Amino acid sequence: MATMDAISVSITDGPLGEPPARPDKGACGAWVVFEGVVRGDEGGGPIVALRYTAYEPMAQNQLAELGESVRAEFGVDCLMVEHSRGLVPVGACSFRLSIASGHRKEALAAMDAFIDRMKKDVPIWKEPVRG
Amino acid sequence: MATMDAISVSITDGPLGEPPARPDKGACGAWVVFEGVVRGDEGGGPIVALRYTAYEPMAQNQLAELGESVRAEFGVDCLMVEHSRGLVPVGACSFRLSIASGHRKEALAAMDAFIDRMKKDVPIWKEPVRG
Amino acid sequence: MRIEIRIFGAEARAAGADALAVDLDGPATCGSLREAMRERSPALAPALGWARFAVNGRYADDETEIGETDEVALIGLVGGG
Amino acid sequence: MRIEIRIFGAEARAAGADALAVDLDGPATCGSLREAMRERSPALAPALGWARFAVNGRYADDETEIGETDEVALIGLVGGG
Repeated sequence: MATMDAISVSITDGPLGEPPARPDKGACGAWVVFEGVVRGDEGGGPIVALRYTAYEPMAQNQLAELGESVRAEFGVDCLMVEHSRGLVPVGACSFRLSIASGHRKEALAAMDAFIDRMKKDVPIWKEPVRG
Repeated sequence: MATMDAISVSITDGPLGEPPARPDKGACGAWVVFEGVVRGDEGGGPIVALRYTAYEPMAQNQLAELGESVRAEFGVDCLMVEHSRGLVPVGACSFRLSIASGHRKEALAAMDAFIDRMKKDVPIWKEPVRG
Repeated sequence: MRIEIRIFGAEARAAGADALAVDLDGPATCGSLREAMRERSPALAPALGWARFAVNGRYADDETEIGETDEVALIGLVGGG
Repeated sequence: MRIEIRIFGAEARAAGADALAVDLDGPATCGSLREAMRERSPALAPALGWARFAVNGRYADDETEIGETDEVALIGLVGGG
């Protein structure tokens, strides 16, 4: 874990790229990667894409604060958040949360809590784009 | 999802390779990958590796049955299990569970349930290898 | 004084704009801004019943004071992930 | 008849072997095998109090009948993951 920050956040244009490498130091025990993928029927009908808008830098700061509070609350080692802005087509990944932890239970609980709170508090919006 | 089976299981020699590609058809919504990584202090003291023994084909069959029952119970779309046999050094991955699902909550719940039951019922053993 | 408020998502679509300017008298708070916006933009009235304000990038309550140099945003239902 | 039982993990280490052969009279069940193994291998007695048998690759209860051609395994505490 020495090679990475405990919390990292990035908001980037378009679909997310490849997942981050698993931390290779310290043998974390559990490494969980969650990807949110744009569904073809999001928002009550067929769509071709979602367009994300983030209020920056507030969104970035909120994700980092949320990451730090969830990290401390659940005792996980490191937490990496990636979110798209702009257009993300159906089938592509718009959100990724990667958590390294000593044990599985807290990694899964931290993941669930982070996403619940993000969906409530982080100023990011999505809008369906129809074909 | 048309391109992959709902359940896949593999038990292979040594550390696991790269994660499976996310299903690219159907826009699954949630894709969660859990990796169990060998810790340097597993089993009450410093170790250099774990050696896994599986009772095959029972272990394979139990993983597949467990996968099918968890898939049905939680309503997830697809579930891929990979487990090592033989020597896995500290820092390497010995177990991976990948789940595609319409929504996050059931994917995380299915992951937790699968791993709990696997650790109770699937005939795989590990033995610490000290330096 | 004149406060410009950034608006996003469903609220921006309801208002037909991604920002709104409101003139306020005397010492202003998020609460007095909320009232002034209700009069200024009836399309936003439903959201103004519950939406939060952010001042300088942090959520603020209705007692928070605001001045002309503050960055103010109305944060309705968010939808990240 | 002679039943060979596969043993794994902590039980294999306790028995100093990864298989054990036991002679049983007449119609045998996992329950009678359990009793016979307790006498045959005191090192396994603690585990035999709770460990499960698998017959032909499926967990079996003590009433399950076994014959010479069945594959039998003693499954103690497992540790996958």
